[in-house]
Amino acid sequence: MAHIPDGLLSVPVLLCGAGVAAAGVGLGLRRLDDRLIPRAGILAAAVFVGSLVSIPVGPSSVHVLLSGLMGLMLGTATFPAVLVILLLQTLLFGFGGLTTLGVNTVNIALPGVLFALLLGPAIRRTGHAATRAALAGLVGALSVAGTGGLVALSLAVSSSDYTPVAKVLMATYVPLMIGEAFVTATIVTFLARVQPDALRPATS
Amino acid sequence: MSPLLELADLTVMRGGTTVLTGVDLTLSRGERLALIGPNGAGKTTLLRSIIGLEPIGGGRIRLFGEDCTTERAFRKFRPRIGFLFQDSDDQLFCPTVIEDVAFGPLNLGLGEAEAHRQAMAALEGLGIGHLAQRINHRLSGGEKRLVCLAGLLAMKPDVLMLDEPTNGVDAENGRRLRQALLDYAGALLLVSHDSHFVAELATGAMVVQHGRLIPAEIHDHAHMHQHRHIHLEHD
Amino acid sequence: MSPLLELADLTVMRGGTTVLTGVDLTLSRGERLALIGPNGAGKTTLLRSIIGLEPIGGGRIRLFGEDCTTERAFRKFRPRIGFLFQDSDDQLFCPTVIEDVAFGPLNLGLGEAEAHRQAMAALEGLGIGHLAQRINHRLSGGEKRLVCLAGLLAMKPDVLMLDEPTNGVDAENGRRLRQALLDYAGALLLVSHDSHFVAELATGAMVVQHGRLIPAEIHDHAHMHQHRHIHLEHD
Amino acid sequence: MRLVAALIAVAAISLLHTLPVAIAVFSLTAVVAALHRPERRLWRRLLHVEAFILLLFVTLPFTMAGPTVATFGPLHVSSTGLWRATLIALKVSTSVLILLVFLGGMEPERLGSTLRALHVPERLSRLFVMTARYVGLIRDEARRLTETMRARGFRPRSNRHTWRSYGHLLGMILVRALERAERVEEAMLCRGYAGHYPHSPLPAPRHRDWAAFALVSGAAILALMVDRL
Ligand SMILES: Nc1ncnc2c1ncn2[C@@H]1O[C@H](COP(=O)(O)OP(=O)(O)OP(=O)(O)O)[C@@H](O)[C@H]1O
Ligand SMILES: Nc1ncnc2c1ncn2[C@@H]1O[C@H](COP(=O)(O)OP(=O)(O)OP(=O)(O)O)[C@@H](O)[C@H]1O
Ligand SMILES: [Mg+2]
Ligand SMILES: [Mg+2]
Repeated sequence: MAHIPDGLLSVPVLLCGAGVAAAGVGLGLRRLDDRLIPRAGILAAAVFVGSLVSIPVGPSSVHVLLSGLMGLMLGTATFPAVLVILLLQTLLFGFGGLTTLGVNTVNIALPGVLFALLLGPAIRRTGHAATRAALAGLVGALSVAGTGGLVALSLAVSSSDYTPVAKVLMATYVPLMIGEAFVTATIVTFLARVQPDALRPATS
Repeated sequence: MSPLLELADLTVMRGGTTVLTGVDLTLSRGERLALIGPNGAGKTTLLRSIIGLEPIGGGRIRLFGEDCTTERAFRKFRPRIGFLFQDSDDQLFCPTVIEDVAFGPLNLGLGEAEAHRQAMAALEGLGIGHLAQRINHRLSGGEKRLVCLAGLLAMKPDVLMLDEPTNGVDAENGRRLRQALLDYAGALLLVSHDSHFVAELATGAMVVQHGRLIPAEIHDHAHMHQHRHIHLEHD
Repeated sequence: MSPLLELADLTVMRGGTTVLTGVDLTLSRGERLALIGPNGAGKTTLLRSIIGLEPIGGGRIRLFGEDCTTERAFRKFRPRIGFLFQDSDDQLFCPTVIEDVAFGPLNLGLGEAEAHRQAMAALEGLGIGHLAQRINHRLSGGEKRLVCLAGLLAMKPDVLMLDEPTNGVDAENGRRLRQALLDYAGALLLVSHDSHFVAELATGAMVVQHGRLIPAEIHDHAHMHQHRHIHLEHD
Repeated sequence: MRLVAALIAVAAISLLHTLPVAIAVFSLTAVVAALHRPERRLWRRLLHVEAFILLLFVTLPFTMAGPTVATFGPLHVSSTGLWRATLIALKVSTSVLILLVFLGGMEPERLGSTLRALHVPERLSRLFVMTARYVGLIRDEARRLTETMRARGFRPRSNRHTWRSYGHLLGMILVRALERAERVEEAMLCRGYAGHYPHSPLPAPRHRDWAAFALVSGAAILALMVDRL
């Protein structure tokens, strides 16, 4: 439920989201030179597909967001990549919305980019598999938590009536965090074994 | 003994359109049946529908003497049918060869150790025990093909369905593949564009064309042949 | 006239290790040279190194009579060398067929209309004009192969380098492919495991094996052949 | 074209404040949707979005201050809350329906030139085209990978073997995507790509498209005006 549909948020929040998203996308695009576009595009496609796989956690199942992983692999190019993914999801499935595109982009991309910036260097440097997995799991969990927080914030700022909803929403993010942490950890471990270069951001 | 596989008046669908109609087919232990026909005729789609991966539009599928209509019914029999996908990369998803080959036995409920033993046995049976620790996606095309097949054989299936097993495989690996299939005791359903491979291996053939499955015959005959051969200069 | 392609004492690398050493090879207009050899021998790697996609470990590459050592030098000649990748899906990166085939001519600086005309001509030359508006990833394997080739031919290259062009292609499409290549006037460098395709097409052959490139000869001879044929029952 | 019309309509709807107008707009859209593509899939997607709204319905009426219409023990259902929840539900559903009707039938593969026509930055539209091109392909690959898992007796449960297998699956999807990215870039280089993308022109909108565009945007703006009166 990271995608806020059209019709919920207030105009200032929408505009603010769009503004921040435009800044992020602009930053990402500036550092994404022409030769890196295929890589970013195909990775975005892969993440899009990955997020469609539903994974059982306890009695329910979750879809992973992979925003932390994108932050690790794409750096700031995560912003345009997330924007493109969201637009495709809207076109293909009617998830999310058009007016909320900006807000949703920020909510999903920003935490991923930030936590990857913070913990990425340590993940790349460590030679110890368990440490790497733990850190990667942390990036995944924190990114999802960040997204949950931002979604709740966007709702609460839009209208104080939404505040209780936002609180309930935060609770639903707990299983998501667990799933995301575990999956991000395994994927990073997999990449470190099979293709360590993949963990370096595409922006040069 | 009833046939392992029986299709009656099957209508095969792909992406919402009808690809084949009126398909009748039986396969019994020891048979090696080839399916041939042009690109896009529906060979792959037919194999996929047999194990319930494509919805069917009508007719009957019997596996091991039981009618299969629900996902649950197919699920029961899938581990007994080894299906080689047209593209090896669709089939290898674990990081290393041995993990991938052991995946099936683990799903059958075997313990780690026993699953690995069985996986090694399958690899060695195909003469590729030395690949066990390699990383899947850095294998060459032919090696990938053999690893996929080992993954199937490790589950000791009663039926093998192979979709273009010789694609990108060199002459030597092709020979090894053929020998492994000749040694295989179950029933074999084979899709291939390699007419020589088919001719040497198959006990029978069917042609998939214009939305139909047509029985074909394999004849032996000797004749004069204008032939070009490639020789190493230093042979 | 100097050869279009000339390799002298080349050392070919892949992923940091040496794959081939002492490679000598020349290719002139009108020649159709086949590279054969086992899986993993280094055929694909050799083709890639010729147009500067893999770093080389030593030796010389001359394209169109000019020594190439820098990315800039290779870049100048790449549009004149059509390279068919082993996997079609790596090569069809535009959404629709016509966009993909027109991509090369557009890069050559042709106008929109002229590029499209040239693309359509290439498609029709291979008998697949009807595919122009189709979406690439929904084509069948054989169709993809032909579309890739059309994308190369639309650039009117002086040299074609084809990596396993017949993979997954049926007999009929294979014939069309062969005819297109026989009609092609430039020089052809062909990698294939399909010995019959090679025998019918190539004017010369080299074997890649044990890290070396060894010249081979193609002989014509007639002989008695025990043959098995597949017949439709209702023929 | 359709994209812009949908955006205008959706933006107008998210500004609506009064219930009657929202009801009218929703009914109109629902009728159009039903006429347009009476597919089960469409309604299923709508249901998916309703989960969000359900959450609102469960909480809003109880937490908003206002005249009480019903009492469950300590909880009071306020009419303002109920009112708000209904309004939001209608707005959200209408937007989703509009998106599905307008954009549902679009093939993203064919959308690149539209984006360029809208003056989306060059690099962004290229990124979109690239992603759209490979989503279909990678989705098929991923589907076949999960099918092999099933064909080899895999059954998802909540255990380590399952999670590790899914981790491998997702990792493999990514690794293959990366490798593909590398070779695609090479393939582009081989065909004279020098960092500048050649374009094909957008087919000019037909009269019908213009008419539909005017109709939809007009209706949306009209609804907004009635709403504010
Ligand atoms: N993903 C898809 N969606 C819709 N139609 C498809 C899809 N894949 C294949 N088809 C169509 O289904 C038909 C049968 O395809 P199928 O892959 O079974 O052919 P095939 O006989 O295996 O061909 P090949 O020899 O090229 O492998 C073809 O007409 C093809 O265009
Ligand atoms: N991505 C890679 N990283 C490192 N080594 C690789 C990679 N891909 C291939 N190799 C190795 O390089 C060598 C040559 O591979 P290459 O693909 O050139 O073989 P090939 O002759 O084309 O084989 P095939 O007939 O299977 O296509 C092989 O030993 C292979 O294991
Ligand atoms: Mg097939
Ligand atoms: Mg090769």
